[in-house]
Amino acid sequence: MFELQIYFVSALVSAAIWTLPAAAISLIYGVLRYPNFAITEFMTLGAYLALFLCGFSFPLWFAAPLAAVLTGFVALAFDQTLFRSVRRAGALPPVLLSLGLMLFLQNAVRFLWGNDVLQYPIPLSRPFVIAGFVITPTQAIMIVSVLVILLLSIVGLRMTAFGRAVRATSTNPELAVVTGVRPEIVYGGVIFISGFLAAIGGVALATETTLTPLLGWRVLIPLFAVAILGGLGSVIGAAYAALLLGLVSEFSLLVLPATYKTALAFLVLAAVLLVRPTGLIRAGD
Amino acid sequence: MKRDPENRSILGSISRRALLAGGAGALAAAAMPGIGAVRADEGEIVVGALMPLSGAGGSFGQEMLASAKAALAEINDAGGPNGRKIKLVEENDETSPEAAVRGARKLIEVDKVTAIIGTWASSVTLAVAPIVQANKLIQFSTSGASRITEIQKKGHLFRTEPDDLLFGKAYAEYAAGQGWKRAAVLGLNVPFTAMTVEAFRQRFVERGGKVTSFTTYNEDQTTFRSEVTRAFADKPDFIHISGYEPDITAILKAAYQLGLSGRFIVPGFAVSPDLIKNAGPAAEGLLLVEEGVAEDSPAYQRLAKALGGGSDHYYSFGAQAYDQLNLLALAIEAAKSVDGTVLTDAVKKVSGPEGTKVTSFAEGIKVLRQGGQVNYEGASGSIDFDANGNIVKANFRVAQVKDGKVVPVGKITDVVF
Amino acid sequence: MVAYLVAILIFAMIYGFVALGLNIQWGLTGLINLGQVAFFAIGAYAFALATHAGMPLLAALVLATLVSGAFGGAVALFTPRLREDYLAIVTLGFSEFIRLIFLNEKWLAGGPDGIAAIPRPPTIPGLDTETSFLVVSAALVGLAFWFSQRLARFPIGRTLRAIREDETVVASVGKPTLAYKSQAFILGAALAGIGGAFFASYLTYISPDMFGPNVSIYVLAAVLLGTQGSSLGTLAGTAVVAALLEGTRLLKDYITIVDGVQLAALRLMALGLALMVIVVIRYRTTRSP
Amino acid sequence: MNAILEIAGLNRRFGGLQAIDRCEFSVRKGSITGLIGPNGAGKSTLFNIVSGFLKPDSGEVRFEGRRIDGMAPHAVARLGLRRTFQIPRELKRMSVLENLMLVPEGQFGDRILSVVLPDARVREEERANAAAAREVLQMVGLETKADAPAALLSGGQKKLLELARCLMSRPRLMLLDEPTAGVNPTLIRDLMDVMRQVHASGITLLIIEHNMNVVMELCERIVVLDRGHVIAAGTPSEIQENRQVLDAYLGGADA
Amino acid sequence: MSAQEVLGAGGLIAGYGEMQILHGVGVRLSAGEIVTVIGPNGSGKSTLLKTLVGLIRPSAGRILLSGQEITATSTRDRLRAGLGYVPQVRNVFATMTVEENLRMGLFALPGAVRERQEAVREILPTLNDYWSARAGKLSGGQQQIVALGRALMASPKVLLLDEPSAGLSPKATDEVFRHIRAISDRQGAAVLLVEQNAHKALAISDRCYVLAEGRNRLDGDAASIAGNPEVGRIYLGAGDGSQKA
Repeated sequence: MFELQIYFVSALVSAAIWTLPAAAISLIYGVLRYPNFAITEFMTLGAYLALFLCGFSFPLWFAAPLAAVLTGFVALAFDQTLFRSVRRAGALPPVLLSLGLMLFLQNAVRFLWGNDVLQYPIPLSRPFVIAGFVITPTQAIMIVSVLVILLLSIVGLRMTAFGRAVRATSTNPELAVVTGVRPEIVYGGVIFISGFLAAIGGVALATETTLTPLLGWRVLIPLFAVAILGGLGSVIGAAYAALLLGLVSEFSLLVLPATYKTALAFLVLAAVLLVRPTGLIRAGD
Repeated sequence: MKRDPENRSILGSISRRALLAGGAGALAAAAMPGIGAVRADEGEIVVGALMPLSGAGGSFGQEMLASAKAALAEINDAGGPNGRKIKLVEENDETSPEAAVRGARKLIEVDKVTAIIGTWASSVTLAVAPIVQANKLIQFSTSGASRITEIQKKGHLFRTEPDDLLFGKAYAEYAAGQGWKRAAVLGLNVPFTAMTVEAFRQRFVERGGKVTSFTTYNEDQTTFRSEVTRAFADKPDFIHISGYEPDITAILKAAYQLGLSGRFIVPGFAVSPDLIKNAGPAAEGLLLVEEGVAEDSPAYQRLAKALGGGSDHYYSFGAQAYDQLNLLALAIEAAKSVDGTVLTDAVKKVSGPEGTKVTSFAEGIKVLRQGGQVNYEGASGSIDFDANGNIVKANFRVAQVKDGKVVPVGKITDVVF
Repeated sequence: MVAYLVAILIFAMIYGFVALGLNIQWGLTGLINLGQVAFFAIGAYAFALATHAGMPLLAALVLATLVSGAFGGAVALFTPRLREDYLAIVTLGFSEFIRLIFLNEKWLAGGPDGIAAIPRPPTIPGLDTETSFLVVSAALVGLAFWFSQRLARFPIGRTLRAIREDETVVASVGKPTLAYKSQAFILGAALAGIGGAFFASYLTYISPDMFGPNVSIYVLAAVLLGTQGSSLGTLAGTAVVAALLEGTRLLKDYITIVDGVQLAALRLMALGLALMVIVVIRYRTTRSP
Repeated sequence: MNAILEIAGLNRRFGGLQAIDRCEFSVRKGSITGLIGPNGAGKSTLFNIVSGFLKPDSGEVRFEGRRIDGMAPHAVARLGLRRTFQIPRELKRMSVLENLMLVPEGQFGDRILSVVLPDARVREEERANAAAAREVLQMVGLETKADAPAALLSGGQKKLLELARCLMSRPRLMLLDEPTAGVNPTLIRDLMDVMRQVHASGITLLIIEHNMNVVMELCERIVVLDRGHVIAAGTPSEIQENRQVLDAYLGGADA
Repeated sequence: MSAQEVLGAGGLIAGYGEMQILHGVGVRLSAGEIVTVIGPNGSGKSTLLKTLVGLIRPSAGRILLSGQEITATSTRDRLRAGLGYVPQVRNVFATMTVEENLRMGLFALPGAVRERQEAVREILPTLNDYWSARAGKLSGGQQQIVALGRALMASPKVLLLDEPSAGLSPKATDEVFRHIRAISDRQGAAVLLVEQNAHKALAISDRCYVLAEGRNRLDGDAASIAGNPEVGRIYLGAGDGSQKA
């Protein structure tokens, strides 16, 4: 049926948008052991930086990764100046810092770009229809890009020395130290990558919608639901969970009003935390 | 960043100058409260312009402020009501009720305003009105929500914007006139939608139409694909979207990207040049129903000239703000008072329908000083208020986006409750 | 000018209730709650709905307190075993959940319309409405402060502080920790509810978009600023935050190089930065894990 | 035998590890009983089960004849069975005196209602509790530290505070988890004196201890645990003579 | 003797925060030998290993590795200098495969991973049975062997093992000890073994130290310590045991 196929593609699009930022939350949680609420603001920042770079007539496919790298550096700068000094003080101080950072970044974007609704200079295009699945070229490119970055992240975590250091620190930090892993390098790297991934997610979200200073905040709850559902610390888990939540929230439209999508995400989040805090999907990396 | 540079320079310079002027005034008032208070009685009459200079109504707020200033210049050039100049103090309500309430308090308490003009979003008007009423001031508003009538207690609140019910009926009248029978509705979850849509449905059914689906949505959704699919599912003759610019833009894009084509009718206040640019081909053919202005009236032509726009600009909210300040000034002149309760009656009197037709403050005071009664016919229309401070009947204009331009395609006149 | 100062003080009083509440939960008992705005909103809506249903103001205030307290108790009962970081996520999510309920359920709370024409307490003879409201709210904040102070100094406060230090020890000396934690959460939520009722009454209008996460962050900053755990410090912190938020609004008339939106953004940037700096100062030298 | 604590057929598994394995023994009322065994024998797990912090998979724990397995920790404590922790869990930001004044049960001021009532009753109660707390501090030799934050105590003093907190409630059975671990030798003598004094006041003691000199000197009866199972029980000299016990420690013959 | 000495430490005073555990402990290790450290609970055995590998900084004392002072160097530098360490618990990367666990053994050092993996698989052939499995899914004994393999990857001169038999069944313990012996024989690494399981450990050891209350109490040939009744007294207390000496 036509309608179901639309829902399916919507779920895929939502999943593609959520996957990378949720993976960033997951990575930070896995390695640094705190939920970072500022990830959504790195999405916003990344999206606006990409727009800024588009202003120099860079095409979006070039501006987006560049903006993501810049966002990674911004994230790293805050980590090294503020978060680093509370590294050994448990989960609460970095959580509070991330809240402060959320407020700061959201309003920095507002200060620099205003409250107006903006969008990327990409022309609208008519969709492809393949076997009843309707998808626009932009969405297709977005989904493929996210998949490529996801695969690169997973391969990077598996195949590179840094990736192994990240996984080692995530699964057993004490042992990682006695095998010669330098934790600060892992922390800094993870923060940079998380900033990068969040920014790509932000650009993806902004291509699908528009740019506003609340761009990232609006997906905070779904992102945490995805990250927790996927078992905090797991990138593949986040990808599966994003798809699952995407399908659940799209198909929930058959029974629930659309306005409850976010509330549904919260219920999923709370239920998983209360019943099985390790997450439902544990891909184990 | 991506704002139209032309737009930016005009509005930017206006607001900057305004800020400087307003700033100097407030500085003086703050530094010398005693003198400020004296002035409020005998010197300038302070009027608050509470407008959405940012947020969803940002572009309209800028237009309204510039229009109010155009009226201000005319009024003060004519010597002002009762020979006193009017000082306009602007405050940004950020299109947010909370910011608006704070802004209103500041206007009332710090600036000691006589009246507040401008509030645009209905939620803002709903929030601000009780405070204004409690202080026995009068307020002019550009909001359509019918619920505003409910909180009207002492008639201190005047709306130059047609009520949502009229808006809803206007859509129905137009659609029925075109011979369309099946309508799907997408409604943003905000104050005006429920009323407009209900009024629309009622009138549309009366005229033999049928609403096939009504789907509400939130502004913060990431995609609108599912909602659009739902609306198109029943093959309607047209789809009415009741919302604001950001979500309507997103919905139009979603429909386009789903490969769907259809007729969309949307409120005019949601369509700015930004929408047309942002939605690009998806906005092509879009029908918009907007509160009409008296395009041929001298008042509107003066305003259009003052704002410097070409013929393709359509200043519907600007016209209202312009009329609001003129009505206020005339009322003060007529009442020889700045007391809110006295002014309430005076506003009703100077707005007509009885009395000599005037289209500007200057004309008005001439009549008034000769002891006559005036009927102000402004830039936005003939403006006659009912007991609830609502305009009695409204004119609407229907326009269509063609090749990226808004082209008038029809009029709906004298829509009544 | 004086009137405007009064307005700032009233906001300080309103946030004062909320911050004192958070101080009982977090400062005293160690239960992190990033969604205090939820109880603030519940109090505001309960008050507004009750008054619209014709309840006398005082009864509506009591009802608002009870309802928000009950929600606090429910949250505490559902989350007793959640670790600090998970509790942070759940409470933040809960506050957004509550906001969505108020936004979507038109039958309950008017949806995005919000609720207008919420009554204010009668004006004290001889005072203007604003000053009168300030006096009433200040008197109640005073009462809440007195309560908080005594709570902290009484044996029950000692038990709550002990839970903050080490819940296991408290259980080992025969005290039902869940009951105490729930009570702390209920008290904190109830105080936030009182703040909400005053907020609704003061603005005379409420709508869901007033209850975003920023409010939670403001009161977190206030509690942190005022050396977490002390009621007096919490109120002082609240005053600073209110001055920063509301007072800087006046700057708009003097600062002309940035427009209103930018100034509002700068204000909140400053608050975000201040929160981060306090956190770093407060936690920088603490013990290793 | 007049047993205050009886453990029968107790089992508890953690993942693949049978931490407590058909454990069975009892503690005589009025005794000082030692619980020893090599690392990982399950001693602390057993303490956690008895004090309610862990639930057993099967088996029974009876205190004064009443089943307590599966009860919540605070409920067990209220029956008069209290424990200390191996690593002192002092309430760091509270004074030593406050650490003790937390303990008394049924304090009127420990209810929210008291906060809004006249405080005469609470004052009186606090005076009495403070006096009781100072008495206990005197007994363990911490009276001069009453007003110091607990965080500032030395390692040995924190051990004394653990004891004091336990004593404060006048329990009938105290479980002491390694009371002398990490304490310097001179203070160990003081600690042993305190434990004797506590015992003399009529409190039954069950002690996990690695310092064998302490165990042998203090305890009248010793229970040896290995891999969660009781492998021996008897007087100190019987235990010292027991080849099986030494083998347990030295990982001798395969079981 | 001193020419062959690969690890020497003396006068170590160390602990956690204010709690001092080691009150002047020393050990010496020659190339190729297996030395066991035993002692009752709380005698400081694990603390000694952590101090040697640099996880705890001693407040006094010196540590020499192949004649080079390493007392103040980082753990990472000690690994590079030829120290290998296997902690007592949680000593594998549970979510990584056995292959990856071994790869982590060369993390801080240069070296051909494949060749070293081949070499280690030859010494510990049972690794082949679960080469691609996730370490967390293995039994305790298998995990212990993976941990040994990881430490072996760097061809350490000295291997520090903290209670490799902890939590293992007697059969698994035998298996692990057999592998430790093989490591020493085939790799030539000196092994410092901290054990509770004194009998079995001594059976594969050359020498033994007995610690008690953070001090050296006895040392000597493994065989002589195994037969020394003093050891029993150290474990089970003096009591009236002095008469039996």
